[in-house]
Amino acid sequence: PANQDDPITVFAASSLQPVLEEVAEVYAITNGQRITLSLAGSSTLARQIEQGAPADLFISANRGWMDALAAKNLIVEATRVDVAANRLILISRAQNPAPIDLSGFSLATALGDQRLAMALVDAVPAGIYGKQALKHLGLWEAVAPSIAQTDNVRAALRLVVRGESPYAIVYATDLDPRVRVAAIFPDESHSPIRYPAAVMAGGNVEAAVDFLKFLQRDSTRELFHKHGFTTP
Amino acid sequence: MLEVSLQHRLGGFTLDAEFTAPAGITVLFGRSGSGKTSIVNSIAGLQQPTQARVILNGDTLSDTTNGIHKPTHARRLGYIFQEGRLFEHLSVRDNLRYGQRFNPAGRLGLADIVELLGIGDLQHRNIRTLSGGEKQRVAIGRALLSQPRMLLADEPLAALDKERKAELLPYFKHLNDSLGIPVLYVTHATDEVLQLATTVIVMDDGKVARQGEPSLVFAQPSAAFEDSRDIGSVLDATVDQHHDDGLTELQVGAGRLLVPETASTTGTQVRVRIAAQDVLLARSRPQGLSALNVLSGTIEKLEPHSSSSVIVHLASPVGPLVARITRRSLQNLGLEQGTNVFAIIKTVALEA
Amino acid sequence: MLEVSLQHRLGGFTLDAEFTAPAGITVLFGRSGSGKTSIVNSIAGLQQPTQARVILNGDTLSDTTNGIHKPTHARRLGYIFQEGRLFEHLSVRDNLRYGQRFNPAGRLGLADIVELLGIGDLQHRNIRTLSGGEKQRVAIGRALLSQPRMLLADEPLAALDKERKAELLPYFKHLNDSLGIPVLYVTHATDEVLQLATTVIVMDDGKVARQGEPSLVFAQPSAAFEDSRDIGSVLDATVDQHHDDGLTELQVGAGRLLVPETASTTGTQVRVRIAAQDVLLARSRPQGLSALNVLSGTIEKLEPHSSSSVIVHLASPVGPLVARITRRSLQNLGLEQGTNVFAIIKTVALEA
Amino acid sequence: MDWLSAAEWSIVSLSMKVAVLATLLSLPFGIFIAYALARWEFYGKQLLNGLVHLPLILPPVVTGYLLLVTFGTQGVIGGWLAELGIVLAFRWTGAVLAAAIMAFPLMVRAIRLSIEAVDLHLEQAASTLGAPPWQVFRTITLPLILPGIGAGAILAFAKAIGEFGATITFVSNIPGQTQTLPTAIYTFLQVPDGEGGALRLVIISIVIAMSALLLSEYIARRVAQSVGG
Amino acid sequence: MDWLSAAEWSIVSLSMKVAVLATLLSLPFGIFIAYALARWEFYGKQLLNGLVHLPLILPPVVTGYLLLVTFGTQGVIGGWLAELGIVLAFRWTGAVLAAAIMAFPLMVRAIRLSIEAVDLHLEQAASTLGAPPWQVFRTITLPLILPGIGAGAILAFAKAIGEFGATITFVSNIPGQTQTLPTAIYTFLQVPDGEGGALRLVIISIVIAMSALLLSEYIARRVAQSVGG
Ligand SMILES: Nc1ncnc2c1ncn2[C@@H]1O[C@H](COP(=O)(O)OP(=O)(O)OP(=O)(O)O)[C@@H](O)[C@H]1O
Ligand SMILES: Nc1ncnc2c1ncn2[C@@H]1O[C@H](COP(=O)(O)OP(=O)(O)OP(=O)(O)O)[C@@H](O)[C@H]1O
Ligand SMILES: [Mg+2]
Ligand SMILES: [Mg+2]
Repeated sequence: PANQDDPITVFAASSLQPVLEEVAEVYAITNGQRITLSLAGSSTLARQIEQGAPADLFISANRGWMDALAAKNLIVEATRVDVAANRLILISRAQNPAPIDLSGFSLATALGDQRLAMALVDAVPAGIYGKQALKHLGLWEAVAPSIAQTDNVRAALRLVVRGESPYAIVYATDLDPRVRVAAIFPDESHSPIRYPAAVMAGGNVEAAVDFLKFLQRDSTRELFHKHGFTTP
Repeated sequence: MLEVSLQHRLGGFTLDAEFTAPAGITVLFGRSGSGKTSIVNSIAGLQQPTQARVILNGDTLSDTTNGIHKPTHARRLGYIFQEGRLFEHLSVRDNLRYGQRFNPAGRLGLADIVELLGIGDLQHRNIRTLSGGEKQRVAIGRALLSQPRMLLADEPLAALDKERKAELLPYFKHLNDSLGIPVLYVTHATDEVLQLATTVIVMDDGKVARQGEPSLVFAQPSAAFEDSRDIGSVLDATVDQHHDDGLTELQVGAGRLLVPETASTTGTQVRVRIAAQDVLLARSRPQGLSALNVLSGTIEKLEPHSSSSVIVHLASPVGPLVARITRRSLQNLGLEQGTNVFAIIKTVALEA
Repeated sequence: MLEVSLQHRLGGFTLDAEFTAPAGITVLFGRSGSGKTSIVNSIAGLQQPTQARVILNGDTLSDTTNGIHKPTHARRLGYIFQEGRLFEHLSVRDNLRYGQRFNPAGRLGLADIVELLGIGDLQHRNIRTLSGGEKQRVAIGRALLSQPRMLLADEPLAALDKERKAELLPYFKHLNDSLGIPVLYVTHATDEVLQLATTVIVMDDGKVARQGEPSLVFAQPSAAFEDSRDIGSVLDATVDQHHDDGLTELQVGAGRLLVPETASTTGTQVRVRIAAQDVLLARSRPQGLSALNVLSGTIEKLEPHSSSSVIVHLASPVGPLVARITRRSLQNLGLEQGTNVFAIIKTVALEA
Repeated sequence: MDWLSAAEWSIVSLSMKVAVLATLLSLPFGIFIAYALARWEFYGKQLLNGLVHLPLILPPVVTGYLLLVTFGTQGVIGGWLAELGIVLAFRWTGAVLAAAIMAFPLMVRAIRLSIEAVDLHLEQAASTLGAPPWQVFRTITLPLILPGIGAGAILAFAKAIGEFGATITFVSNIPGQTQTLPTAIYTFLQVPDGEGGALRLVIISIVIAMSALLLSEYIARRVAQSVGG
Repeated sequence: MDWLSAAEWSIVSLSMKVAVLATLLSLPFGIFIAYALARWEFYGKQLLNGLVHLPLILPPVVTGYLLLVTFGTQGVIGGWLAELGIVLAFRWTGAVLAAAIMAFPLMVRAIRLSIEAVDLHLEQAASTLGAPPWQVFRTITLPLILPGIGAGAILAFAKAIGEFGATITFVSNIPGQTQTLPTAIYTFLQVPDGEGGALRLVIISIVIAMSALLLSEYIARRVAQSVGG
C-alpha cells in the first residue's frame, strides 16, 4: 500500500550501526528505496514498537525482546529470521601480553584488585551472554565481585581503552585498534549470539520484506563479515 | 464622608478606633506607634482587621459583618506611603503615569503636578538616583495622578525641606477646596495640622483619644502635644483689606487683626492660628510697643500647664484666645477668672 | 576634627564641597537634593567621588590623590541612614547588637540605649512589624551601639513625633558633650539645628553656601531658611538660680533672662535661642505686662526682610539680639540706628 | 555552512528548533506554576510541586517511558491527541515535549525563587493606584522577576540542548526527524571509531549553549543597566 | 525495613548517601561560585560560567566520560588524587562526584539568583557598623540568600537522586558500591517484563525525593515564619 518513495524505517540495535549504514547506502542505489535507521538499545526500541512506533523492520540484539514482541503479535512471525551472529571476546589493552587460554586461566588472579568491565550482566545482551560464558567456564564465582557493569558494551570497551580496567568482555565486532583480543569465548560457553530480524505487522510489510531479503543476500553477508559479524 | 470603625489585635497592640471623617481634610495625629498607619492600611484594604466597617460616601469598602471587602484596586483611594514604595524598574515619568491607564482621565494633569512638585528635571531619571526628598515628591505625584476619590497621605512631607513643605501644604488644601477630594492626612507636625485640618483625630495607643475641629482639640494641653508651641487658638477670618505697608487686615469675629501680607484676595476666608505662647497679656492698654494687635478680653478660665506656667483662656472680640504665661506673671498682674485684660499679639507671629 | 573636600559629578548634579567639621556637632542643612546624603555617603566610604579627601582627627579615610580609600568597616563611623536599612532577618535586639562583635565594648551600653529610645518592649519583635517611627529609633540605637568614632546622622528624627524628638535631641548633644563623639547631622529642621549645632554647613545645589557658628549663620535672612521663624539669635548662658515658682534664671553675658524651669543644675552652660519674631520692641519700659524679660538695648542695624517687615539688630546686655517687626511699627515708634529701645521677651517663648 | 556536513546540519537545526520551542512553549506554564506555588495556597499544592520535580528525580529513561505510555499513539492522552491530529510520539514535536518536561523543574524553581523575592509592598502600591491583580502582575511582578525568568529560560534551554535519556526513549533516534545532538552523539559512541564524530557534535553543542548563555548574560546586563544605571 | 529486600535496601541507602553527600559537599563551592559570578568582575568569568553549565548542556554520557578521563585512576587529576589515597573511579565516592557535578549548574543558578536579589544597601549598612566583608557575607548576605540556597540544595538533591548517565559511565554499576537507584531501575527496564521491579524502585525514588521536597518546603516555611511572622 505504501509509496515506493517513502523510506522504510528500520529500528535496529545500535551495535549494528556501521554495517547497516553501509547496507542502506547500497540498497538505496540498487533498489531505489531509502532506509531510515533508528538506532538505540534493543529494549528501548522494542518498547517503542509496543507503543506503536512507526517501524517497518526491527533488528534486535537478542532474542528476548523479539520474543516479547512476537507474544504481542506485533511482528509478522513468518518473516522472523536471524540476520547476523556475533562472538564474545575478552579484550585487554594493546600493550598487554599475548593471548590467554581461558580454560586454564584464573581471570580473578589476573584482575587482582582491578575490575573486569562488562555490560550490565542481567540486562544488556552482551552482559547476559558474558555472564553465561563465565559461569560455563567456572569463572563466575571468583570474578563476580570484581565486575564493573556498564550500561552498554561500548562503555566497557572504553574502560579498557582508558586503562581503568585491564580486561573487558565485548563483542568481536567492537574490536578496535586500541585494544587487542586476549581470548575468544567458545561458542558453546553461551547461548548463540544472534540478531533476529522481523517485519512489523503494522508497517510497510512489502517493502520491509524486500529489504529483509536483501539483508540475507550473500553480497550483504560479505558486508556483515567485513564488520566482524558472522552470519548464521 | 468616610465612616471608619476598626478593631484588630497585632501582637501586644490593639487597634480599636471609630471615627468619621467629614468632607475636608482629616488629620490623624498621634505618637509613633499609636496605630495611624494601621488605620490607613485598613481603609485602603491592605490590611484586614478582625472587625472593620469602612464606608466612603455611602459606598461600603469594608464590612466584616457582611463579609464585604472591596479589593484595593477598586477602592480608588490614592495612598502616599510613609516609605515611598516607588517602582524602581520604571522611570520617574512612568511612576507618575502609572495610575493613568487604570483610572478615567481626571482633573489632575501630569504637567500641573510635575510643575507643582518641581520634578520636571527628574522625569527621565532612574528612581534609584533620586534623593530622599525627591523620591517623596514623586510618590506624592503618583498618588495624585491616579485621580483618587479620596487621598490617604501617611506623613507625606516628613522628608521635605521647609520651603518645599510650605509649597506643598497649600496644595493639599487646594485639592480639597477646589476639587473636593477628601484627604486623610497622617502627621506628627502641629503646623501641618493647623494649616490643613478640618477635623483632627488624635490617636493614642490604638484608640481615638480625641477628635473634632482643630480649634477645639488644640485649645487645651494634652499628652499628645507635649510641645507647648502646639497649644493655641485657631480662628476663622475674612481678608478685609491690603495696606500699602505690606500688612493685611483681617476681619475676625467682631474684631480685626493685622497680619503680614497674604496672597489671598479681599473677601477670602482664611484661618489664623494664634499660638498660646505668642500672646502677651497686660492689665492696661500698652503704649509705644512694636506689637500692632492689641485686643481687649475677659479671662474665662485658668488652667495649670507646667510647674512654671498656666494657660489663660480669654473671650475676645476676635473669638476665644489662649495665652500661656508664667505663674509669676499671673501673680504679678493679679489675674483671675473674670479679669479684663489686653492681649498683645505681634503681627509677625501670625500667619493667615 | 573632620576635614572634607569632595568633587563629584552625578548626571546633571555636581558636588563640590569643602568644609571642616570641628569637634562638636556639625549640622548639614540644605534643600532636598542639595547633596547632603552624597556628602555623608562619601565620608562613610560608600560612594567614591572623583576627588575626595576625608581626614578624621589626622586619620586619612580617603585621599584620591594618594589613592587612599579606607574600607567602610574600618572607618568606625556610625551611620544612621535616611531610610532606616534595618536587617529584617534579625530581631530588633540583634539589630541593636549587630555592631558589638566588630567593635571594642565601649561607653554606650545596650540597656541605656534601649531605655533612652523607649524600645524595651520591641526587643524581641520582628522588624517588619514595627511602625515607621519605631524603625527609625532602632536604627539610631544600632548606629550608636557600634561605638563609633564619629556619628553620621542623615535626618534621623524626621519620622519621629515631637515628644520623642524632644527626648532624643538632647541625647545627640550628650553624646557629643560627655562622650566627645563628634556628630555630623543632616536635617531640614531649624529647631534641630539651633539646639544641636556647634557648626552649621548650609548646602545649596552641591556647594557649601555658608558655614560657621549657628548664631552667625542664622542671624541674617537667607534663601536657605525661608521660614521666618528660623531667624534669631543664639546666646550662651549659665544656669544661675532655680526659683520656687518654677522659673530658672540664667546669666547671659552681662544680663539675665528668666526661662521656664530646666533640668540643668546651677552652673551648667546652656544655649538659649531667641527667635526674632518672639522679640517685641518698645520705646519706654513697659508696665503691667505678662512678659518677664525686658532688656534695654541699642539698635545697631536695620535690615529689610519682607514687604511688610524688617529685622532689627540690637546690642543688649545679654548680647546681640534680633527682632522682627513690621515696617508700620518701625515708623510708629520712629526707630532707627542708634535708638535706645526695650526688648520684651516672653519667658514661655524661651527654652534653654 | 560548509564546515558542517548536511547530516550534522540537520541534527543541529533540529536540536535548536527543539530546544528553542521547548523553552518558549513551556515558559508561560512555568511562570504560571511558579506563581501558583509561590503565592497561592491550594489543595494538592505539594502534589503539584512534587509532580513538577518528578523529571529531575526519575532516571530520564523512566520519564521517557512514562511519556511513551502516556503520549504514545496507544497512550491515554496520545490517543486522544491523535484524534485531534496532534501526534507527538516519534516526531520532533515529541522531542520538544520531552525536552520541555525535563527542563521544567529547573525553569519553575528559578522563576519561583524570584517571585518569592518580590516585595509585596510594591504590588500593594500598584493596587492602590487602581491596578487590578492581572495588571499588577503584568506591570510590577513580571518586570521584577525578569532575571528569574531569564535564568529559568537559559537553564531550560541548556537542559533541552543536552537532554538525551527521555528523548531517545520517547521519540527514538530517527535521523532528520527525532535525532538531536545528544542522541547523535550517543549513536557515534556506540560504534568503533565513532569518537571523532562524537567530539565534533560535542563541540557544536558547547558552542550553541555557550552562545545562548553569553547572549542571556549580555541581555541581563543590558536590562540591569537600563534599570539600575 | 522488611518491606525492602536486602538488595533494595543497599541500593536505597547508597543512593541516599550519594545524594546527601553530593549536595552537602558541593554547597560551599556552589555558594562561592555563585557569589563570584553574581558579584565579581574577573578575567574568564564567562568561561567559568560556561564551565559550570557544561554538565547541563552535554549528554550525561559525555560528562561521565570526561570525568573518567580526568578523575579515573589514569586521569590527570585522578592519578594525582590516587597518590593521596583518594580513589574515585569505581567507588561510591566517584558517584558522589558525578552527582555533584551534574547537579552543580542547578545549584549555582538558584543561589546566584538570590545573591543578585540581595539589597546592597543592607550590606553597606552592615559595613558601616564595622563588619568586614566576610562578616557582612556571613551575617547579612548568607541569611538573606537562604531561600536560594535551599532551592539550590533541593534541586541538587533531586537531581542527584535521579542521576544516571554520568554516574554509570564514570563509576559503572557495582552492586553494593556504585549501584544507585537509577542504575538499578535502568537494569530492570532493559529486560522484557522488568517493569514490575522497576516500578518498585521508581516509587522508592519518588518517596525519597518527595520527602526531601516536603521537608525543604516545611523548613523554608518555618524560616520564613520566624523571619516574616
Ligand atoms: N546617579 C545619579 N545621577 C544623577 N543625579 C543624581 C544621581 N545620584 C544622585 N543624584 C542627584 O544628586 C543630588 C544630591 O542627592 P542627595 O541624595 O545627596 O540629596 P540630599 O541633599 O540628601 O536630599 P534629600 O534631603 O532630599 O535627601 C540630587 O539632586 C540627586 O537627584
Ligand atoms: N504584626 C505585629 N505584631 C505586633 N505589633 C505590631 C504588628 N504590626 C504592628 N504592630 C504595632 O502596632 C502599632 C501601630 O503601628 P503603626 O504602624 O500603625 O503605627 P504609626 O502610628 O503609624 O506609627 P509611626 O508614626 O511610627 O509610623 C505599633 O506599636 C507597632 O509596633
Ligand atoms: Mg506609620
Ligand atoms: Mg538625603
